[in-house]
Amino acid sequence: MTFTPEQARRDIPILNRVLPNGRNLVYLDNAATTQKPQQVISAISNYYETTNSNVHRAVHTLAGEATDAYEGARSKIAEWFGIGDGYLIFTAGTTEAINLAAYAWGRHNLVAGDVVVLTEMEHHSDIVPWQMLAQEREIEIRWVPLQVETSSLDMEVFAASMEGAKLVGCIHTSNVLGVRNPVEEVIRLAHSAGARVILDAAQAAPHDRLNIAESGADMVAVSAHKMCGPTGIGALMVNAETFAEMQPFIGGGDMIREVFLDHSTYQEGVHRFEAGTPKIAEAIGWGAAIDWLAQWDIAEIHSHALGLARHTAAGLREIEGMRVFGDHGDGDGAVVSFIHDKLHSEDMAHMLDAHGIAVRTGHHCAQPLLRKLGLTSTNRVSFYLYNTMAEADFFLATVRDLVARFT
Amino acid sequence: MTFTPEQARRDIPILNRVLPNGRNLVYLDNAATTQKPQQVISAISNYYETTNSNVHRAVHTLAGEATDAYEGARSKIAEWFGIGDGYLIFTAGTTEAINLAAYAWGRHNLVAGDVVVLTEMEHHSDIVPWQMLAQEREIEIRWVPLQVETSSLDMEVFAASMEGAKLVGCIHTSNVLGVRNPVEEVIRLAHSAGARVILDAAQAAPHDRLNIAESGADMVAVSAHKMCGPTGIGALMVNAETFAEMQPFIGGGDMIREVFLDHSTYQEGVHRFEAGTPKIAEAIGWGAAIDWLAQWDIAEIHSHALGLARHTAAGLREIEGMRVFGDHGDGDGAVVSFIHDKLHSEDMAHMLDAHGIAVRTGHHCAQPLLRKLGLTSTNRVSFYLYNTMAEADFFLATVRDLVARFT
Amino acid sequence: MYEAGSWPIRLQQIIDEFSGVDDSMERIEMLFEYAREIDELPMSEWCDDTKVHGCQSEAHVLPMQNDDGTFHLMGASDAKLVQGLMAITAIALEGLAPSEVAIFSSDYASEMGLMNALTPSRANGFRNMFRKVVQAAQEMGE
Amino acid sequence: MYEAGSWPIRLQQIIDEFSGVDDSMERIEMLFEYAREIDELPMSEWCDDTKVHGCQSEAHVLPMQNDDGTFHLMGASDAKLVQGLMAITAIALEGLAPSEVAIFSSDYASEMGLMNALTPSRANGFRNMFRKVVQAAQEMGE
Ligand SMILES: Cc1ncc(COP(=O)(O)O)c(C=O)c1O
Ligand SMILES: Cc1ncc(COP(=O)(O)O)c(C=O)c1O
Repeated sequence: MTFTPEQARRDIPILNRVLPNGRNLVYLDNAATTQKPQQVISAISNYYETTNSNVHRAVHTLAGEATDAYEGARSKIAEWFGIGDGYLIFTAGTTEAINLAAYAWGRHNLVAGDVVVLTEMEHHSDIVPWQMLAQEREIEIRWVPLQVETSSLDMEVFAASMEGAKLVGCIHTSNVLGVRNPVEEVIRLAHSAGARVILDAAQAAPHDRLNIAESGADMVAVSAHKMCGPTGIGALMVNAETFAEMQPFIGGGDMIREVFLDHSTYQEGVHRFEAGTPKIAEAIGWGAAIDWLAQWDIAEIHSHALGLARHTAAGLREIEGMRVFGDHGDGDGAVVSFIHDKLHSEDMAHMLDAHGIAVRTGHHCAQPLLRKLGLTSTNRVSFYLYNTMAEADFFLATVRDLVARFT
Repeated sequence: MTFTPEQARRDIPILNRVLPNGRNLVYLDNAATTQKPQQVISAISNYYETTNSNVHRAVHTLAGEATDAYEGARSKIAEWFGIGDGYLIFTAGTTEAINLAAYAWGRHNLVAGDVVVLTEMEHHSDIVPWQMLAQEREIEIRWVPLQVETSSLDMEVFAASMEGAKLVGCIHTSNVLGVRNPVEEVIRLAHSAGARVILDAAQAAPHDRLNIAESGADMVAVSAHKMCGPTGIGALMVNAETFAEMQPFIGGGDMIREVFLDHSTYQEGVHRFEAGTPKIAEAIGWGAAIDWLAQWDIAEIHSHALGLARHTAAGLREIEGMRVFGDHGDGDGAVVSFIHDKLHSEDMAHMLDAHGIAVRTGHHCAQPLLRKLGLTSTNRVSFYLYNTMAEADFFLATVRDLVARFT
Repeated sequence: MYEAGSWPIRLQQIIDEFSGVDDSMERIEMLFEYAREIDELPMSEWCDDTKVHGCQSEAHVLPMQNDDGTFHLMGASDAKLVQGLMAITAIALEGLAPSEVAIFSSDYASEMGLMNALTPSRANGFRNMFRKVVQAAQEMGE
Repeated sequence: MYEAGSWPIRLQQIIDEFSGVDDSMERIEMLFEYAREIDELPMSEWCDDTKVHGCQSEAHVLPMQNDDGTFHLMGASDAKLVQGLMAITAIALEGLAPSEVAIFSSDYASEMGLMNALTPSRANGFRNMFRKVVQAAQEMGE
């Protein structure tokens, strides 16, 4: 089906929302979370209205149906991202996925003196779990610098940092700058140094099917809610070699084979890492989101959203006193961070909100990156498939007007 | 409002389900997971249709509304269970809640040689996390025996085990036997020995508001899906002293105060333990479940369900060759485990399913308990507010008929 | 190769028999009937080697060869349903060359409509049982 | 005690003024106007002691006493909206006895409809600012 944003909009109830201040919602905070089509909402309702049951262990019809729906969602999502369903572990989101990597892989494969390489572009989710581990274990964290002028990683320092590295954590696409990092090069360099790679693909997954097996990435973390799926679910996808090196993290029902008083034995496969009643409705909702997105070519979705970002960045750059980040190359995210030198980001955000426009403001969970830019806060607009050129233009006109009136 | 099961049923769409085999659904697997009223399903849909946004950090209307809804749900749930909302940490469920206790409290307060006391009645969720910790740290686990004849814990051994104990993990109400343990006595004995207590209240919470602050329990774990709430959410509720002893577990956005390259500082309060985008729709759905249950007196709900369990247990006991567990005293759960000496539990479950009756079969994630009973599997029926005497009678008639025909 | 469309005659008859029945209770009873037809492995011979893992029930199989070298399956379970499925498997494979068993398709169970009548853990148990049998047949061939 | 129904006259006027306005843009502009009315704390005096934590903006307050011992608040923020709220707070508290400030209710912000106009993190910042001011007033009394 040829992609048009109007068609996508029609499926999303919240986009008709009139806010309490009488304004129509203009939702430009998609990098924080995306809106949900009726198809996803109905998949969840439907599950609860017709199929709800605990999964895996019971001998009754509902349990069988619920298990099929849940495991079917896993297969669908894994296939979408190009990895076997035996290697997709459901988590609560990207954050828990990276923590799973740090606990289940990191704590069983990294020892004192080992080196973890991270970049200054990382989201807190890909910093704090490794800091916690580093503190516990006296692991060295090396930082690949962000080059502010080009909004890019210093790949020379990256290459030089590989000496002795055991793990590289890299944000696939920056949630602040929109920059897509050269992950192919990152993986190549890391692997030739014998290091494993974890990609934070929270911002990439909504725009790119990732082809995980082909990419060679060892671990990839994603969140459903950033790609029109429900809250409360995400995944860590892991290749076979890394999977074999992981040890149980969360203990409890469903992940065990046998429990004795003095020891237990564990399941093989993904269930080893999924203890307790799973995120059943959430997985099914995520599967429905994939079905919905799969109606179109993801490349068309991406180029539409990126087009809006480019248009917006260009428009913002024409405003005096405005600093705009990122250069929105072909693979980059549809995210535009900006800051006006006379209008504080919070004032800007409140005034945009008074016009119905939802943007994000603050450090975007990337304080080291912001610090490198010499800032504590930016405004950020981020686009997705259901945003339109008219919305981008309304946003630009509003910003121009506010700057004119208040500076 | 006076409680009647008919009224509760009217709100629950799935109870009208006709199964593929043409039978009406008779859902008696409530200890595994409960069914959802329209009010809960709509609260989730509504959230996605009108309010969906990421919470806590943004300066726009939706973010404010979503945060209010999410944090409002936390307050409501905390109030329901009789604890301050500053002490309710959202998790994915009971299993993750107990793991949070083991990681955030256990790993920072227990050292080699310390003693953890558990009971033979525990669910795997309250066994495996402590075994994993014990293995890591050379911690001693002491087991309080189940007395099979009386379906009760040996409280003399319990008292004797307190010497040197640092933590007691106890299942509040057994998911296999229905037995409610003397948790007041457990807490009293543990506290006088200086040990903290964690209660696995997964089965108690659907029937009892728990009065956590009053009870004196240090940590209490519950799951939303067992009390008409959605999948993917639960909580660990913690008293102030224990809370102060906990250290961060999952690292990432939202739980930090400041992130530097070489270290980070953390938030105070519950957010310290909730990294990443939270389970927003799930919390709101759980809040709606509490509102729905709160229409009635929880004691009436419990006594209705327990009445069905007693009736069923009595009926089953009249069948020759049937072994029935638990004695269904006043505070006990509405759970009846049974096993026929000539009809294998799996055959029984399949034949009941052929009549539309959903029961659970297996080890119920409590292998040590089953082993103590000398079994590998039982059948289990479990009742909740929307079950009726007619369903219990249909179940009994079916079992009688099957036993007559196939033994 | 034995697979959908080219099953042994006796198995095809059983498939047809099951396909003709809609009532789930009736299908269960039919399985119970078949359960009697297996060459039952006495409980005294149940051991770790014969055990099928991943079943809720105790299930044991002993794949062997008849005097003429053809395949024969003994088995038993404390759950009749499981034993019924085993029995149908035994009938299907009886008298085939081990090399034929080694590449026998397991699809007959779903074709009989048993896989969705069965729960996932049961289906899992069936798959483990079938894999054990096929593996034994492969080893006979070696 | 100053609380809903018994606010200082000048504060009551401000509350009425805000309550009369529906348009959110207009309310923001009013806050911007008030921002100018504060006794502005020069940036050179911003320090850890004056800093209000939990704001996205830099916000600083310096609670002090006039010559007659009554309360006075200096403050500033790089966000005008925050400074506007501070200014209204300063007006509300100006000339009160520190002991009166120490038990002043923070409810005026919600009564003005500012708390829901504000985002949670902003509301949080407001609460932290107010708490800092009240605490200082308590210490003055000691
Ligand atoms: C007593 C008990 N504890 C713990 C659990 C685990 O709960 P969940 O699967 O929601 O994590 C259950 C339910 O399966 C239970 O019945
Ligand atoms: C790049 C990046 N990584 C990680 C995350 C964390 O994802 P979640 O909050 O869903 O765990 C986000 C989103 O906030 C993100 O943008």
